[in-house]
Amino acid sequence: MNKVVNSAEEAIKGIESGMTLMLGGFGLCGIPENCIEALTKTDISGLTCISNNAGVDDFGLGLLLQKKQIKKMISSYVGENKEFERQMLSGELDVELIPQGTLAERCRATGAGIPAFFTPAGYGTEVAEGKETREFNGKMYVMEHAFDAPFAIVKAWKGDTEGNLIFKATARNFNPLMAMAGKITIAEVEELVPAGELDPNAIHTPGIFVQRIFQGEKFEKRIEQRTTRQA
Amino acid sequence: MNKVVNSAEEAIKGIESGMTLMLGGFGLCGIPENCIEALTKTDISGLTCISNNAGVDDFGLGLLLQKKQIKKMISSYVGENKEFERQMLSGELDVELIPQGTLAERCRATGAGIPAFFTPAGYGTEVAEGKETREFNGKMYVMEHAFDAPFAIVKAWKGDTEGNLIFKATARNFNPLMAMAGKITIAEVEELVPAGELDPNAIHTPGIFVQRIFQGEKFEKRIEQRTTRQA
Amino acid sequence: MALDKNGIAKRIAKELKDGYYVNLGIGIPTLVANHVPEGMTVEFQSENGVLGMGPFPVEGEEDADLINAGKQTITVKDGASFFDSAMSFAMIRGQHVQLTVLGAMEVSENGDIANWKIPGKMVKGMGGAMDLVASAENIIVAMTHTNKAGESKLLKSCSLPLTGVGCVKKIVTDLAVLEVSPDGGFILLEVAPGVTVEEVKSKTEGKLIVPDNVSEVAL
Amino acid sequence: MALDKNGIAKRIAKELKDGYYVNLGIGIPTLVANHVPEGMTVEFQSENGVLGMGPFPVEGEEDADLINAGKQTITVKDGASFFDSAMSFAMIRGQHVQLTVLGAMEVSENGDIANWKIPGKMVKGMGGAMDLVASAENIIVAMTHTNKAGESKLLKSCSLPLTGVGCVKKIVTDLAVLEVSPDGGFILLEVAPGVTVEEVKSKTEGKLIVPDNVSEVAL
Repeated sequence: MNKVVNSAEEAIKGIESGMTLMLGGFGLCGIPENCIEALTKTDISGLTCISNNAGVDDFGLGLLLQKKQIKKMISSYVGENKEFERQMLSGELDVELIPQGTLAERCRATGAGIPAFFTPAGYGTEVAEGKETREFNGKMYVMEHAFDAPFAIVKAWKGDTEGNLIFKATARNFNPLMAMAGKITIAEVEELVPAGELDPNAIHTPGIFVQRIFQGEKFEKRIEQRTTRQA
Repeated sequence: MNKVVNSAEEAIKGIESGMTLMLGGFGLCGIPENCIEALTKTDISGLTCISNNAGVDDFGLGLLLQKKQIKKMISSYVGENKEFERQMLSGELDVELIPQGTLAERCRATGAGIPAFFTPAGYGTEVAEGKETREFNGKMYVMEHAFDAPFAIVKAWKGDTEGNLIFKATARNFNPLMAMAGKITIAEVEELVPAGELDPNAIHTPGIFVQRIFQGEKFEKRIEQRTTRQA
Repeated sequence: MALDKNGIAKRIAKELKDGYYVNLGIGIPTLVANHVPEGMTVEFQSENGVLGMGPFPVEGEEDADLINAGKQTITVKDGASFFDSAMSFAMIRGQHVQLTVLGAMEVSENGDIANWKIPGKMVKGMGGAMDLVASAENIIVAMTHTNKAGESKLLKSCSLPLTGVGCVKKIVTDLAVLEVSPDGGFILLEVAPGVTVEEVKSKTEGKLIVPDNVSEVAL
Repeated sequence: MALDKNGIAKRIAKELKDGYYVNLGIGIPTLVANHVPEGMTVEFQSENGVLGMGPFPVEGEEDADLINAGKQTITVKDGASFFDSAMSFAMIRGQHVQLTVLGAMEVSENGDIANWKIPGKMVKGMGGAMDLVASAENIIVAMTHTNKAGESKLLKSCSLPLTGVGCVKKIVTDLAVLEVSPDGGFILLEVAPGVTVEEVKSKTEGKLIVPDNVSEVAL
């Protein structure tokens, strides 16, 4: 059983117009750059993307928005993105906003075989409209469901040929959760090593969750808000 | 803020008769030996212990059973333990059996502020009796709740003065979940190091979940089923 | 000649597919690991938190911190990983583990399974069995066809407290290989060498469906 | 003289306690980190997955893989840890983070908060705000007392879509420090230097409860 594919192009095989994709990353941190670029080179469209953010105009998911390949975004914060704003206001793009913790927990639940759970987030707000609410120990909670995503695309720092992944610093974010959730999970990594080189005790995502893996050709790793102090 | 305590005796301060404790470990693997021993030296009794197993006659929770300090066990498998069996059959000891995955998820839910979730485990069996059941996508699920435990006691391989923990191999098991769940979490570690010595990327339990930490005096780490092959 | 424990394990091993992640229960199921076909890669998961189990350690190399769910000392292969119990059962409930093999005391013709409790006897607990049977898409039961008293373990309905409902897909016994029909009933697929369809019929209390051709178990 | 942004942050810093784990929202709340009292250890959590944040990096040491929830480059202190988003919100929902400081557009006299959406304007999303306000036991709002049009932001009931209900415990504005009464109403605790109770009253639309002695904010 070989999980290693040769390129981003090969990794995204099977993704079709109209599908729902999960994409890891927080802002531009830890996003699967190579697979996103490969998707822009296809004529796949009508995608529903579950991703905490929507990239910026000329990077990340912004690139797919530019090419009008996305019909719906499911995110917690869509940030600064002119083309996104234009498409949303014109009604070309559908947007579903979800509290960030609920988004994370729903991704985990999807991968963990938990169809629904209760969270306090959004109770009493429009996020809870139409949803079941319930009191536990004197506090009100909203019932939230798992997602259903045929593909998840994640980005890791190191990976091995068994699909085991290690993320770096805050580039971890949603990646391990989405890796659990995809029926087919694609991992692009900065460094791909043979099985046995990674410490089994330090694996963030066990290989069982990853179906395809490759070393990305290049990683720009753009910084969104470069903030420094005086030395 | 100093989380470091000097001994198991100091670590278990505040634990009182009648309380509910969570104790990490699977079989005799990864159990908080030092705190268990310290508890045997107190006259604390009537404890409810949430622990996947119940130790053996002369080690682990078996030691507390010998001293009749436990009134109820909440476990998934109670194994081979004569004194346990005697107390249970005589009605001295109350036992609640929970599917192992449900036990793990309930521990996590406790720490994660999730009051309830749905799992397929136990549907149609006596485990689901009296519980809410529901269909999601054509499959039946049982609603399970979070626990409420004032104290959790876990055992880790390495820990630092901030309470960050790293577990070794399968001695991880329930420990990180129970660490999340305790209102006060006590961690006994094989090696206690200053903050900064552990790789922030390799922490299994972030220090926020640990209120008290100490280096255990000794770890016997008994093997329950020594199984070998011919060299 | 009825299959012995190793024969049952060997027959179940033929159900493995390259790349499968598999959870093996205690007892006969554990033996399946010894019969993985040449050239096939199968990863074994143990619900206490390990993926990529290798053989038992040689004497002197046992590690108290490295055990399987049967509490036996183990080793791991290259590419293994360790994780906590919630992650482990996420793999199981989320159907990332593709095959579960476990023993049973009783199986009913609609796929119910009982393997954790005998009323009146000391109950040790269900461990991870209820999670495994409620979650796996593909469950194979490995057991003897009859109990020590000679009574059938393949029943119309289970007499013992259930572990899970309608979940067993296939059963490999010392006498036969059977599939649970979606409409109820045990479909006889194969008989052990020297075992007759009549013998299986006589030892199966539940509805037995005998197709036109029933082949012999080939190991 | 009304408090400036740093004054508000400095006043909020007085609410910190040794050993607290704190989540600071974007804007004024971020400044609180600059005013941790001497000798006190406070750990800052950012919901994108880091505990133990340090100061911003010096130029040339920015790491694209190391940011806070505001997407700013950061550093970490000794004893820091990284984790995924589910773990991060487990800390928040599970009330392990002891204090949350965030901005608001409106707060109502029963502790409702609105800070994520203005109908008719581009909506960027709630990010982690709904999880934070629904979870934290201890929420302090840092904001100006009135909006740019001079209208009160402390209302009988919020006019904007809510972020959370009945969750705000304390409010520190440029003019005053107020507590939300469990029975409803803003209890005036302190006024900024040179600010009169009358001014606060005139700029508070919601019910203002003025105790006998209202002290002056001391920084």
